[in-house]
Amino acid sequence: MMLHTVNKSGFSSKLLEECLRTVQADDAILLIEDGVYNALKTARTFTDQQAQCTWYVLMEDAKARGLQAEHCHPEIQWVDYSGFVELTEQHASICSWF
Amino acid sequence: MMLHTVNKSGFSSKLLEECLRTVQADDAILLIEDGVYNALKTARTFTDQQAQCTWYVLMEDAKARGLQAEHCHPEIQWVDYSGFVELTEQHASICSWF
Amino acid sequence: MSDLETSQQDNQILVIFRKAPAGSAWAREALDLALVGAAFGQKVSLLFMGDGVFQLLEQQNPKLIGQKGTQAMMQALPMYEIDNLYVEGHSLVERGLDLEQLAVNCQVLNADEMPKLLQQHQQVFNF
Amino acid sequence: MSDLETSQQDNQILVIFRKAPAGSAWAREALDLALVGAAFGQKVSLLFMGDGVFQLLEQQNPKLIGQKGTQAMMQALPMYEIDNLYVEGHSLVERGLDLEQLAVNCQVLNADEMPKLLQQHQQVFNF
Amino acid sequence: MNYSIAIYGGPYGHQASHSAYHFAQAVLAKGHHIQRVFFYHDGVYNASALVSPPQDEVNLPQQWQQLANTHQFELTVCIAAAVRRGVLDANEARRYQKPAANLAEGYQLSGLGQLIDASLESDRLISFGP
Amino acid sequence: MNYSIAIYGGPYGHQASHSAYHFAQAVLAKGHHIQRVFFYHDGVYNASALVSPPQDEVNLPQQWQQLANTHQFELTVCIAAAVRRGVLDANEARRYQKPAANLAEGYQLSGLGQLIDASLESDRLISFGP
Repeated sequence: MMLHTVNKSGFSSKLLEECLRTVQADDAILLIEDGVYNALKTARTFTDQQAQCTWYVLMEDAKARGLQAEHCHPEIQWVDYSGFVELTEQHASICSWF
Repeated sequence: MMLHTVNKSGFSSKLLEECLRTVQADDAILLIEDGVYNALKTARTFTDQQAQCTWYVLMEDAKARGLQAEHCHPEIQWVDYSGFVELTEQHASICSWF
Repeated sequence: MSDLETSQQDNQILVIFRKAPAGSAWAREALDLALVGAAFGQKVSLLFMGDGVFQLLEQQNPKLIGQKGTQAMMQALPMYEIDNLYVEGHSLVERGLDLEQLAVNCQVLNADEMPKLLQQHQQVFNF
Repeated sequence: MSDLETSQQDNQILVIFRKAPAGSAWAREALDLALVGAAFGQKVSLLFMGDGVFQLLEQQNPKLIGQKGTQAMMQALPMYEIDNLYVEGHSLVERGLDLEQLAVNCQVLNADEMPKLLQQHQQVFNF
Repeated sequence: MNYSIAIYGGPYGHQASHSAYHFAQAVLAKGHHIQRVFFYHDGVYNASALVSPPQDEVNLPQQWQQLANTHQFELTVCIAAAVRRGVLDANEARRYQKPAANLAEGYQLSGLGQLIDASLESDRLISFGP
Repeated sequence: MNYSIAIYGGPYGHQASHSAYHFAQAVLAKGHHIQRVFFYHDGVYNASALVSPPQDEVNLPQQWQQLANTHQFELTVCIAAAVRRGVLDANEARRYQKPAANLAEGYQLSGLGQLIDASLESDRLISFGP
């Protein structure tokens, strides 16, 4: 059980694709910073891999950038920094993708 | 007539794709730094767009990274830093992609 | 595209915004450069493409992450006589963005118009 | 993959190299961390994936651009008892690289083995 | 739980150090302990005493100092990464015969081993990169 | 011809400033003139007098100084980008009440207008980014 944080937009970088090749079913992915753009419905990486693990997006980063929940994949859960800390409590190992 | 320099690998970044959407037929593209990996035959962006303009790769950067001419698209010309300067002499405007 | 065709002599500086707005200082520092260029009496145009189009989104709230954002500077552009704002249509479509979601009025450029825009400026700053 | 199955207890630190070697300081500083980890008595494994696989290419000549490169440090790995070197097969295939073009012996990992490798290390440093 | 945080991005160019700061605040708000914040790669620029943002922007080096002081955790800067990038304490300034030191108060230069140590001694180590 | 060069990447983390230096040497070798090298964004870190690389690595801030001195061109650092990142001359150190200055000899802090000016006055302006 591992928590992966991803901080780059999949529209300009292939970082999330690399991350997904290391993820297993009980892992969690948290989209932070410019990684929150991967939560958009138009970001295809999520759709391709959605069943694989649990996805989260950091609310502060998403709202700072003007992302609206209605434009994002509904399966991705929104968490704030407090929820971010809870995810790190629940996962013993954290892998940061940047 | 514009010279475009590109410094990121197309295997991890979409920078070169963005550059190509702004290029016209009499422009030149020079691959520098990690951009030299785009000269590899396995980098697909070149093949898709090869007729569009003239391509160069910076020799020092390519050799520093162990790239061999035999693994690169033969249509891409190798230039050293002196040739880089000549390209900037020939093109009044330079657009750096990074 | 009559704008693009006729204004060739006047356009001096093009600043391209390609990076997402809040993750780095690029958007702010590119905008600083545009404003200084205008203050120096240059005719400055802005082009948003790639993740730079996200800079145009409305309802951004950068205070949530301790940033000032670029919204105030963007609103000040007309005061600096920076009126030529362009956005690449391809980048909008790829990200599923409509013009109504943008906080700023921009002219949408199609594939043919993109190279023309670059060629007609004497200097391109590409961030 | 018997290595991956049996060594779960011993593997403490995994350092992932994902960035191309010469364009930035990442490769050098990631390698520094791996060596220090080993000097601290930790069992350290290295994984090369993405553009990080270019770090393994033979005939690199970083002096041409005024750099020291990582070749000498890579050769010193056995002295630090860093013997578990892995490379992602997908990244090699995507870049058209054969094992013969690599200067360093690495175990090639397939898609199933990648998540396993990460899970079996207590700490992952991902550069 | 006991957390350590690694920061690899500078104070102004990238969001990394800001995200780390927000995360640290949330960690402390939940009653956890922070053991060490470790600055590596371009993250060492966070430790400069000379960073001078405009008054309406945050001074991140200072905010880290205050948080570390209040909650008694270490701000450790990789010495090798720092001297290469021009972040020096008085000792290193002498060693390299430089006219000044610029390491901010509350930060200490130390070896990369302190990052390894953090990974071993803390319950959680999380990294923020550029 | 008359060249100016803009540098947006730091001296150690990225290749940008190294590439710019090699390019500058090649420009001069061809008999061209360099008017100004302008440091912006994280490029301002190149202007730190405190950068202390190991003896077998290049000291880029120093090499730029020597090249600029020999060939009489300007090393201009964006003042706004620099003070935010902690690169100060004596004046700015006083203004912000900082204990030290760290701008290397041969470099000068100035406004971003100097980059616009370079784009107007030079025959060629080329940028190197991270």
